[in-house]
Amino acid sequence: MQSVADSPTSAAAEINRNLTAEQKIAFLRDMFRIRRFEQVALKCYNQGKMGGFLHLYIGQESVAVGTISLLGENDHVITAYRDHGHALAVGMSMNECMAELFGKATGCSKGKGGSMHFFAPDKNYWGGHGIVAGQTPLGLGLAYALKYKGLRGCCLCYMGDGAVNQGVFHESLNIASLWDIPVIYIIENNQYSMGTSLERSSAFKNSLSERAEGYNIAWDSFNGEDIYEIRAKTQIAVDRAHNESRPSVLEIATYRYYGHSVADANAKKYRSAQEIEDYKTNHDPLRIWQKTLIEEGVIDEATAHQLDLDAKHEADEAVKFAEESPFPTEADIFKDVYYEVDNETGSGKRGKHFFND
Amino acid sequence: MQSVADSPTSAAAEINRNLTAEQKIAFLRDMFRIRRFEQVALKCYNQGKMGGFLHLYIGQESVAVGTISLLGENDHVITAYRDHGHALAVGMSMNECMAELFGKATGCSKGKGGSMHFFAPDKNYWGGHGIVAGQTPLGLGLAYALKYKGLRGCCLCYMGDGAVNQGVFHESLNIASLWDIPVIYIIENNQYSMGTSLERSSAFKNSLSERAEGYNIAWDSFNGEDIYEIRAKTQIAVDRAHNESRPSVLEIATYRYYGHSVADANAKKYRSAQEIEDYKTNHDPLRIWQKTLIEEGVIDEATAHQLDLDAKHEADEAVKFAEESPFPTEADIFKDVYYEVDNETGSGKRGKHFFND
Amino acid sequence: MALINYRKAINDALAEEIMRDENVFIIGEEVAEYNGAYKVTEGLWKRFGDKRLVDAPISEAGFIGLGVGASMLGLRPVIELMFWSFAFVAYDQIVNNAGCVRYMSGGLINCPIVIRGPANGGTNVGATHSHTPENILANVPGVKVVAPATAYDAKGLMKSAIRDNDPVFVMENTLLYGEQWEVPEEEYLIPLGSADVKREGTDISLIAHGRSVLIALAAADILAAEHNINAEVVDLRSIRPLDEDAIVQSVRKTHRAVLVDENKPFCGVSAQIASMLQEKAFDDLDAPIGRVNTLDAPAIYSPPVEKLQLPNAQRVVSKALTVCA
Amino acid sequence: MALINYRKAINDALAEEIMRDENVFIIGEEVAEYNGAYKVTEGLWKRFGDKRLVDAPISEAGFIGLGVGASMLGLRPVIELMFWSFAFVAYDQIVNNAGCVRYMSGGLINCPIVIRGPANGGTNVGATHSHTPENILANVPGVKVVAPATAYDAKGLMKSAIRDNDPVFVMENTLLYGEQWEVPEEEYLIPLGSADVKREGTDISLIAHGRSVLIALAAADILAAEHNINAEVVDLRSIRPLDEDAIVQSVRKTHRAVLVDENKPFCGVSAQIASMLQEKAFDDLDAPIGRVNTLDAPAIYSPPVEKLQLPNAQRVVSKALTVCA
Ligand SMILES: Cc1ncc(C[n+]2csc(CCOP(=O)(O)OP(=O)(O)O)c2C)c(N)n1
Ligand SMILES: Cc1ncc(C[n+]2csc(CCOP(=O)(O)OP(=O)(O)O)c2C)c(N)n1
Ligand SMILES: [Mg+2]
Ligand SMILES: [Mg+2]
Repeated sequence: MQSVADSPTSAAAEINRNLTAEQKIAFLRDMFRIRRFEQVALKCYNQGKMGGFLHLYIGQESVAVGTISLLGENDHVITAYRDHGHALAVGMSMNECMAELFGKATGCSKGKGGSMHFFAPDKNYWGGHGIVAGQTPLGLGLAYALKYKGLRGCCLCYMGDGAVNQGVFHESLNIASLWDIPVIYIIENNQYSMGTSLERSSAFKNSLSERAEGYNIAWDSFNGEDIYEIRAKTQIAVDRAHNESRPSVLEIATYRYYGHSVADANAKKYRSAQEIEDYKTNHDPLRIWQKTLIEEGVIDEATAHQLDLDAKHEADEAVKFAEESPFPTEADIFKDVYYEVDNETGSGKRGKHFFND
Repeated sequence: MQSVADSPTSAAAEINRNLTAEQKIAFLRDMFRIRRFEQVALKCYNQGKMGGFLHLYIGQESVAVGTISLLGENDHVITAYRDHGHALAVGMSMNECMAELFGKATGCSKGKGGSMHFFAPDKNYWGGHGIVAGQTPLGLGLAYALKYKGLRGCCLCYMGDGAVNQGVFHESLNIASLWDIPVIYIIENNQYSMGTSLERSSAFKNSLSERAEGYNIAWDSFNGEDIYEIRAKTQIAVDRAHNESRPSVLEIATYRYYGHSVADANAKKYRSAQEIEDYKTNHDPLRIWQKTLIEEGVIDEATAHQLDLDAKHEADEAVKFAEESPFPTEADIFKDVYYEVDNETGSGKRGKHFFND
Repeated sequence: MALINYRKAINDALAEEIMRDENVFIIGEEVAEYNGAYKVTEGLWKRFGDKRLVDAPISEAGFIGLGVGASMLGLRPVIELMFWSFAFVAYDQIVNNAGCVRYMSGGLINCPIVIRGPANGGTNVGATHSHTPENILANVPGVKVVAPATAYDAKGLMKSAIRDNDPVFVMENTLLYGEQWEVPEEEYLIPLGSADVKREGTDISLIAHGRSVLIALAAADILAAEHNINAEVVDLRSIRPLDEDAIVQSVRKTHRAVLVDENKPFCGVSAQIASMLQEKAFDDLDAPIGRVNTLDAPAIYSPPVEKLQLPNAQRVVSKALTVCA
Repeated sequence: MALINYRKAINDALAEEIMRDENVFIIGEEVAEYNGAYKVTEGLWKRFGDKRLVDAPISEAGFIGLGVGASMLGLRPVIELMFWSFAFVAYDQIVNNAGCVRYMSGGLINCPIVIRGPANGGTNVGATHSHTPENILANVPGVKVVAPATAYDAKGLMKSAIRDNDPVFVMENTLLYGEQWEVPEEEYLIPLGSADVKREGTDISLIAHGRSVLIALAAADILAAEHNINAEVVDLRSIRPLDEDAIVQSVRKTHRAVLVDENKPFCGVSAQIASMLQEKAFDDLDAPIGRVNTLDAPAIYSPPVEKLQLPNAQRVVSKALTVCA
């Protein structure tokens, strides 16, 4: 893979030219926060402090941070189970996220969702979905609702390269185009779906995003290691959504450093150590962005390092918060099933809702 | 729509050049048989002699007859619920088909399937499927089995223009291309799915079949009113399947004269009387083929008329057969559910299979 | 009260809720310009236009998922399935997204979606088009399922369903669309979770939902006329939430029960009711609870034979006689 | 006899049937090169190659439909679902194509497909990944469903499933994959439709399937040790066909029953069994039948709380004590 980090065009794109130093530094901070959060979570996972899956986003940070940095009040986000990066990028706190991983009542989903199911509707963040591509029509629906309400907005709907082969994604593409829905599908192409390489799971000519062509949807395919590039290219899709209410499909090349999930015992079998090393050394989005900012004189080595330390500290504090938080109770099992029951409305009080006895 | 009936290229295609007069006449006979069978069935339906749906194929006869005429011993056919044409084209008798419509035990599916579910595995005909696009992975599987067994064959899998928007079709396309499966998807584009025009149900650039491009599958889109054209174009796909074990998507423009089903009260609301009339007058596949054969001197008006009369007579006889046949009994309800039960194997005799009491 | 049919009762409910709440809209195949495959939405597109009545491509998973997503942002989509049988191509969206999103988000997200359409056999459309998935859907905590048996109930339940803040699935019946009942002019709601005693009786409880209620009523007539048995008919109306009290109360009175239910028997709704009753009314039962279901095979096409396959009054009568013997 | 684990028992069954019949092959996500997400197919790709072990894209509806089509032409596909929960994106293919094609064709077409994979909660993977669809699948006449509780049963049932000429769905359990049992070296089959008394007893019947059998056994130990109650444990093994005789026979002996079942309660397998028992063993029952199910909410993530949500020995014991009171 060739580095595009110093592509002059995208740095010069209007959306990037107007960035303040503060904003640029915030992107670096956000990426450090994702990485440190996950590294700490991984440690805790290995100590047996959480259950289920833990799908790490490390290596892909620029995608969530770069794309989400473009969003405004009426723009929404939804993603799959590899959702920590997006959650932190939309502004969720490490505390609520870490506590969720620990299965605590203080978690963003009260310990009911776990790693795959982070949510923050108040931040326009709709999860966190475990069924591959299951979120793709939901993203369509969010964008549909924006249009229905007459709001100028869009929905970024993230998915993996393996997810393109679920039928519901295609149904969503057709509807998006047919009805002019402002949804932007972002395929985070990290080249593997579990242990299966892109080539072994998908048939295509030049790129996955090209499938959009058959639906008359605009598409693009580009490298995701550089935030400037991501912002420049994604902004075109956001404008298209805002101005023309038309969908887009963006395929962003990226890479995950860890296995599919922490439980992926084969993480190093289906791809070579060199391949992973090459990404870490030559294409790491944090390194690349830090280098850019240093070259631009926006930041110095020490300040960057301090951002990293702060992120690490925040993650450690989040662990403390999570550890000190209580678990949900057995009675909590039956909360959050039905709105009407939780809110003790007439509807919620009539008839039997739970069949335990 | 422009008529392609006298396109000289397809008549001259090798696959057509070698046709005997007998074969050409057989195509006409087969088309008459489909049309007469359905006209008679429609009459019986309106007399209340059958239940459920009746989706008429009239207007589309050339597609089934033309494409199926190309098939050999190891080539297979599967289609949707608009299945009478394909059934007769593969060589099923009118008797078993009419009896099935009447719900009789002598029907091809013993009265269990009805209009949407004609089957004749002995003729490589695998139905007749009521769920839109539900047959598309089955066709893939039939072709997969051919390849698995090392047989040189293919599966023609028919579907409607509305069916392209079911996700499973796309999953099937990806797998077909990825694994080099000799399946040929034939989209019979009659321009409507029930009361919805092509433009209101599907987003596309130039044609539906173009969606195949995203999967790196060869595709073609052509007019279906002329058997020569159908045979010439479809043969390319059959060769591709036989020689390269590669899939194809063919979109064949056609038209249905009746409503979506006989129950379609709106048949004349969502399209103009002129539109229907134009097809009947200028694009009717039977007329066009008959004219071609007369012009070629293969047949004369009188012989053609006799073929039509014969078809009508055969259909009338089939009604007699159906009327005289017995209904399944109540006990028959429980037959054909499980192979092992029907065949009274050890497996079929152990444990309770039916929970009526 | 005016006599109106089941179809019109639903149509009225939809129209009233569309007018009442700007967030209510209808999506489905052929619901708008075509007026609905079964004409349930007749006239609504003309009255309310493209925004409120939306014709969808044949992509049930896509448009149901769209509905779930839109409901998360506060809209109140009413999705028509041309047949509930087609839910199976959208099952993941229904169970996992509509059914679980509130829970997985710790209650942060609501999903006020309605999915409605016919779920019944008896029209000779074959195995794939004759499913009655109310049992398997009601298995899912997080969703609600209702099955109105009359025009009156259909209207009242539909309006409650649309106003409910949880996903509600309404099981209609093509064989009932043309049937008439008295329906008041003034607005009314029927709450979810309340059964209805459709006929008072003392000797046996016939417990049913959907069209089976009418079969139970017909059987009750025969039992009264020919066997001097005074049957009570309890219409569940709502499967989940379920009015267990009403069921148990009836059986406490009659001491006998036959459950009538178009589901295939294995784990049908009547299995759940029987299981519940034997536990909660064990000492009240003078005889085993009988069940009458669809005969246990895929739906046969053959018109006269499909009639035999479905529950019918004669089978209910026989079963009741056994239970009362 | 060698002690081998549940995973290996299935692996052996698959290997033996692949060798025995050239039409047997395995398709699923990560089943070949990756050795299976849960390593059930470990080593098989290396041994048998690309033709017999096929890695599929994430297209369950597509590759299950493919399997159904291939089976119609005489192949015997064994489809791995990484989780049975993912069946919901392929539900139409499973129910309508695998389940109905024989019937709709009047018996002209067979569908000897096996679909297998884990169907259980307890691993904190959340609501969408913890479904136990054996009840809703067994609702469908035309399909068969088995749920082995031990390595021995898993191997014998898997081999029967593959040789069966009807669609068979095998419900495995990720929590059992690593557990060991004695398994004979010589070939054996366990027929579908035969339950197994896993522990003889006289005072109460604990009836279960899958991992719940082990919970029932643990409960039986506690009942014996602490309450002087001698419980019989009946393992259904096969849900459809169902060995009703074995169940009824046990209850005729013990006069009491508790059903243990990881399904959500509404229309769970235990509802069907309770319903059947109250009808067939009405006079034999000295007390209402009790049920122990997963607590009725979507699967919670929180690890210690999910433990409480699933059936466990303590809940079985309490229920048994109530039933024996
Ligand atoms: C319908 C469904 N099938 C299978 C799975 C199991 N699964 C979870 S993630 C995954 C791989 C997805 O890969 P990709 O879409 O590339 O995303 P990535 O993990 O690389 O971010 C699979 C097979 C699932 N969750 N849902
Ligand atoms: C999954 C599913 N959804 C909806 C239907 C109802 N339905 C049957 S045919 C049809 C229209 C199909 O149109 P098209 O694919 O163009 O085929 P045509 O009828 O024109 O041959 C619809 C909506 C169905 N059978 N299955
Ligand atoms: Mg990937
Ligand atoms: Mg069409």
